[in-house]
Parts: sequence; structure tokens; C-alpha cells
Amino acid sequence: MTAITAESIMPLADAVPGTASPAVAMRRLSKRYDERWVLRDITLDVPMGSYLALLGANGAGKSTLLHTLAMLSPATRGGLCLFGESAARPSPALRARLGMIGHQPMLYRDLSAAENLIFFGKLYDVSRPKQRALDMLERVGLADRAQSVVKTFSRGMTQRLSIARALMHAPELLLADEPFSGLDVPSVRAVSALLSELHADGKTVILTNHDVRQSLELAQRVVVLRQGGVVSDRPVLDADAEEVTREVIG
Amino acid sequence: MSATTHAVAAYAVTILLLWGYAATLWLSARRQKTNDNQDNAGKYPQGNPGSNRGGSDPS
Amino acid sequence: MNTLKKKIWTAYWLATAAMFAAAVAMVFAWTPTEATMGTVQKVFYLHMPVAINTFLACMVTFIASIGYLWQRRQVWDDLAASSAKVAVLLCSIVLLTGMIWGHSAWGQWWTWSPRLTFSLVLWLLYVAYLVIRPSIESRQRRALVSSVYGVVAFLDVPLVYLSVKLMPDIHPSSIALAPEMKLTLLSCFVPVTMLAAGLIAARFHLQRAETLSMQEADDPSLDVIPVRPAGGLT
Amino acid sequence: MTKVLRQIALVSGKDLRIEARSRQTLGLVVVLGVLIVVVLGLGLGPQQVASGMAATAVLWVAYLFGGVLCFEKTMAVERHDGALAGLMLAPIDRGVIYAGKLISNLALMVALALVVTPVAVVMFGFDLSASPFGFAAIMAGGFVGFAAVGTLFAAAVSSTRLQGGLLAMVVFPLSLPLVIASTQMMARLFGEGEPLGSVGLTVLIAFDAVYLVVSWLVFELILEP
Repeated sequence: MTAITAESIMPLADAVPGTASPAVAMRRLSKRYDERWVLRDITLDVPMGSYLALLGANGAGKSTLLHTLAMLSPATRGGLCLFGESAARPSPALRARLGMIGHQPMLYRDLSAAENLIFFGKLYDVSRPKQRALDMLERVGLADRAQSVVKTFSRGMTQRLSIARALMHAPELLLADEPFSGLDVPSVRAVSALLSELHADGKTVILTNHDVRQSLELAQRVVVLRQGGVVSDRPVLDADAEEVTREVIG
Repeated sequence: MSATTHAVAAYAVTILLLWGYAATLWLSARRQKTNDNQDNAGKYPQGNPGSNRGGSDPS
Repeated sequence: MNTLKKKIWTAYWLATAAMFAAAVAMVFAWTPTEATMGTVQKVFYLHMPVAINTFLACMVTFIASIGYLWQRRQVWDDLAASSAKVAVLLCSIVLLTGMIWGHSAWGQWWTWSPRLTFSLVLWLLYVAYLVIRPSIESRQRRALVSSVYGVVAFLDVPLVYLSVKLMPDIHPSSIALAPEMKLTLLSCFVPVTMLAAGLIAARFHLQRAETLSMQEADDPSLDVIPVRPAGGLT
Repeated sequence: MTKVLRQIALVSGKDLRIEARSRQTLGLVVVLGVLIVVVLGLGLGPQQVASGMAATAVLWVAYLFGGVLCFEKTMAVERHDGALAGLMLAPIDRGVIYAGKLISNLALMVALALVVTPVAVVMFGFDLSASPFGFAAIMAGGFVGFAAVGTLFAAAVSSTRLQGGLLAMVVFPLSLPLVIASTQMMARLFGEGEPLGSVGLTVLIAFDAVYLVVSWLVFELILEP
């Protein structure tokens, strides 16, 4: 049982000359939390510019996987490379290429919408953060609430602001953890349009979702997780909603 | 109290604490062992190949 | 193999017990009584080896804590917790024997002399370690918080020593030892150290068994669900 | 280097802005500090209070409890709505987060001290005139070490339940040597009238150095969203 280090999978990514390394490369990624294995032997490649949906029931390990991909917590075992660079000791430059929409909004509730965006923009060294913040607020339809404090926002508004925060620095890879949960229909439409726009721009998008039909409409490829392991992985074109649902339920 | 009583008391306290702790450890190790045996007998009936912690020895 | 291990283990404890008994007998029957302090000086032969072993146990906790922070293996945390428990036990003995000695030598159970304060703070540091642990529910969190604590607490020890140096001192200066006394000290030191190490090992074994019985198997692969080969998408 | 400093200023500036807006923590902490001073003043009775030296010990009690509250609050700001994860995603060193939080905590503690110290000095009749700068130096040295461990453990503890008592339980014993050193120095400085140089300020500096370096090294390992 030899441990797979991130370094050992590097040659794999470089093996085929002329092809760019995948945006995300996982090799037998496993993670134990307390007594339980929450991720088991996950091996996946996510090529640049793809749109991937991770499906699974609650507790299947979707959020944990996304957290691990975002390098927020290390894997217990296995290797992970982002853009061909090991995620074990990520450089700031690597972190800057990645954006995340979490389960929680990741915003300061006592600061205004604009202040939040400017703060994160400055952390990412975005040029002209103020202008960029206003542009982003415009894009997510919150321009008129720029000076309001976040704690006065509704769930949908907070979520849109959270997306604006994640996109402030124009990341190449966007990780979205249940971006549609708790949103009303117009907000869902706005958020999914934003994600598709990103994908059309050539960015890589990975989202977790529990709505099978919606995922099949949005993404290019669906991966089903159960008990922390990959059960199926196929392009949307081959996928049948009924069958995928069965796989999710188990 | 004389000096001798003090010295003897110090030794008594030390011996009591050190060996007393050793005794409690020994007792709980024994209790754990019998528990494990009972557990395993209940959880894994004979001939179960899926049991991956068959023995009672943790090491 | 297993029975051999068990035999060695039994022999270790029997040897420790025998040497301990011999050392105690030696202290009372053979070693000459110290001239100025009288019989109560005999406490010293136990007091000092136990004190040194307290430090050793604290050091084991320190090293195991670093090990956990470095590797994140539960084994390290189990070791750290076990040796901290023994360290507290040993430190309690140091304090108690010290107090008994002090009461005989200068008529008071407790004085705020630097060395006493030092031992007390050391004791408090590690008692707090043991008290904090059970109040953290998640095993990983507990291991993390206590290993950070284990590191900082050990680094605190020289600092406590420095800070109590600022206090006015009334502790007697060092005692000159006759050769017989040195021999007695050594023959006490060996069984006490063996006992301390044995206690840590025994406690560690118990802890390990408990942890392993809680944990899922070490192999994370899914053996129930068939994994479909990845459908290539480019 | 300037980039790092700018990032640190950004992180703690954000904390202070939030605090300035809600004024939640400071109000709480200052009232708690004054309460502690008053209760201990009453409990010690006129004889002990007259000695004046009791003031330094009482002040430390107020600082310890108030400080722990500050550490908890500044970390709670990050825990709320998962803001810490946002900070951890950003391309900044973990040390920057630590330094930023440390500075916020120190700022809050200095604000606390500015209110509580005069109250205690007046109520205990403590004569500061002998060496006001010595007093400030010793307290500052104590604060840095205390905030260094406090910030570290606030990050380690806050994602567990049972935060309140737990953080105090972790930080108090580790800060004991700091309190001993500081009160003993005060006793020498004011009780025996020794000059500041011979009081052994190096002990405090050694403390601060050890705590800062260790916390900074360990912080990266323990930070989890």
C-alpha cells in the first residue's frame, strides 16, 4: 500500500506532448474524517474548459471533495494536481487561479456589498478593485444595493454577491458547492446563466448539485458519488436522467 | 511528627500512586480484552469472511 | 510471537517491581543518614528520579505532538495523551513528596518559593491538557488542539523556570552526596524510569485498542459498489 | 515585503472596521474589565487594597478574561458565514492571516487597557509615578505574548463546540508564566524601587519571541475553515 504523492502523478500529466495538463487531476484521493472515510480512492481528470457536475445524495462526499480541490483541507491520502501543479504545498499564484462558491457565502455580514468585494479584490491584487467591484455588482444585478450591509440581504442576494466575490479575480477554475440551494426561480436562472457564461469563456467549472435534471441541462459531464467513491462518470450526451437518479439514490 | 514518619509517608504515597495506577491500567486492559472477545463473538458469527478485525489483540 | 511479547512484557514488570523493592530496601536499610537533614533526606532518592521522569514524560508528549502536527496520524495523539497522563501522575508525586519533605525540613507544607511554584505551574499545565481533551468532541480536532497545546506547554517549561527566578528564593542550596548516596540514587533512578516508561506504554496500548476499535478499516476503497470506468470526455 | 505588510494591514483593517461599526466586543470587554476590578476591590477589602501592589494582579485578571473574549470575538467574525474559508482561498500566506488577527486582538486589548487601567489605579491607590514607562513596557510585553497564544488557540478551538470555557481553559495555563513574570517585575519595579533595566525585561522578550515564532509556525498547520 504505497502512498501516492502528488509528485508521482506529475509525469502522467506531461506524458502526452502537446496536450495541456488538466485543470484538475486526482489520483486515488482519499480523506478520512474522524473514524470515517469520506472520500475513497477518487481518480478523475478534469480537462481545461470543461463543465462538470458532481452528483450525489447528502453525505456522499461532494462538499468534502470540493473543499479538498479548493485546497482548504488536505487529503489524507492520494495525489492532487491543479493546472499541473501539486496541491500539497500550493503557491499563492495557484490559489489565485481558483475561485469558489461555498455552501456558506464567505462574506462579512457587517460590511457592505461593495466593501466586501473591494476587500477580496485587494487580497487578490486585482487592479482597480473599486471599479471592478462595481462592475461585478452590476453583473449580478446588485448595483443599487452596493452600499447596503450584507446582513440585510436575502438568501438569493447573498448568493449572487457570493458569486461576485468568487469571480472578482477572474478565476480559471470555478468550484461551486450547491450554488442553487435555497434560491427562488429568477435567482436560479441568473446564477445558472452566469455559470454558463463562464464556461463559454473557456473557464473550467465544477459544481455539486443534487438536482439531476438541472445538472444534465447545464453541464457537459456528470460524475456520481456515493459513500465517498465515484460510482459513474459519463458525458451528458450518454446520460439518461432516470439511470443517473438511480445511481444517486443507490 | 518525626522525620522518619515523614520519610515513610513520602514513600508510601509514591508507591501507592505509582503502583496503584499500574494496577488500574492492568485491570482495564483485562476488561477490554474480555469485552473485545464478547463483541467479536456477537458481531461476527462463525465463518464470516468480511470481518477484518478478527483477533482480539489490537496490535 | 504474541506469547513471546507477552512474556517479555511480564518479565519487564517483574524486573521493575523487584528493582523497585530492592531500591526502597536499600534506602532504608543500607544508605547512611544525611548529617544535617536527618532521615527525611531519604525522600530525596525518590523525589529526584520522579522529577526527572516528569520531564521525560513531558518531552514524550512534546515529541508526539510534533509528530502529530507533522504527519496527522492518530498514533501520535494517543502517545501524547498517554504520556501526559503519566506526566501528571509523576508531577503530583513530585509535589506531594516535596511538600512532605518541606513540612519536615522547615515546618510548612507550602511556600511560594520559585522551585515549588515552578512544579505547581508545570502540574497545572498538564492537568489542563487532560481536562481540555474530553471537552472536544471531534477526534481530529481534539488531536489538533491538544498537539498544539502539547508543543506550547513544553516550550512554556523553560519560560516558567525563568519567570519564577524573579521570585525571592528560600530553597536550600544543593546537597553534597556521599558515594553510597550516589549509588542509592542511581539504583532508585533505574526502576522509577522503567516504571514510568512501562506506565506510558501500558496506557498507550489501552488507548490504541480503543482508537482502533472505533476506526474504519485502513483501506478506503469501496468494496460494495462497482466502479464504472471513466467515460472519456474531451 | 511591502506587499505582505499591505496584506496584513488589509486583514486587520477589515476587523477594526467591523468592530468600529458594531462596537460589540469593546463595549462588552470594557464593562467586564471594570466589573472584575470592582468586585476584586470589594472582595480584597481595605487592608489589601491599601498595599497598592494588588492592583497589578487584579489588572491581569481583568486583562486575561477580557483578552480571551476579544480573541473569541475576532475569530467569530471569520467563522460567521464561512468568511474564513474566503480568506483561506485567497493567495495570501497563512502567516498574514495570523499577523492580521494578532494586530486586531492587540488593538482591542490596548483599548481595553486604556479604560480599565486608570480605573484600577485610582481604586487601588496604585502609585504609577515611580515608573510609568516601566509599567507600560511590562504590560506591553505581557500583552504581545498573551495575544500571540490567544490568537493561535482561538483559531484552533473556534470550530469546535463548547468554545466559551474551552478557550480560557487552554490559554490561561499557557499564559501563567507570563503573568508570574509580569507581576514579579512590577513588584520589583514598584515595591523595591529597582530600575527597569535590572528587572529582567529579557524574560518577557524571550517569551514574546518564543510565542510569536511558535504560533506563526503552527498556525498554518491548524487553520481549517
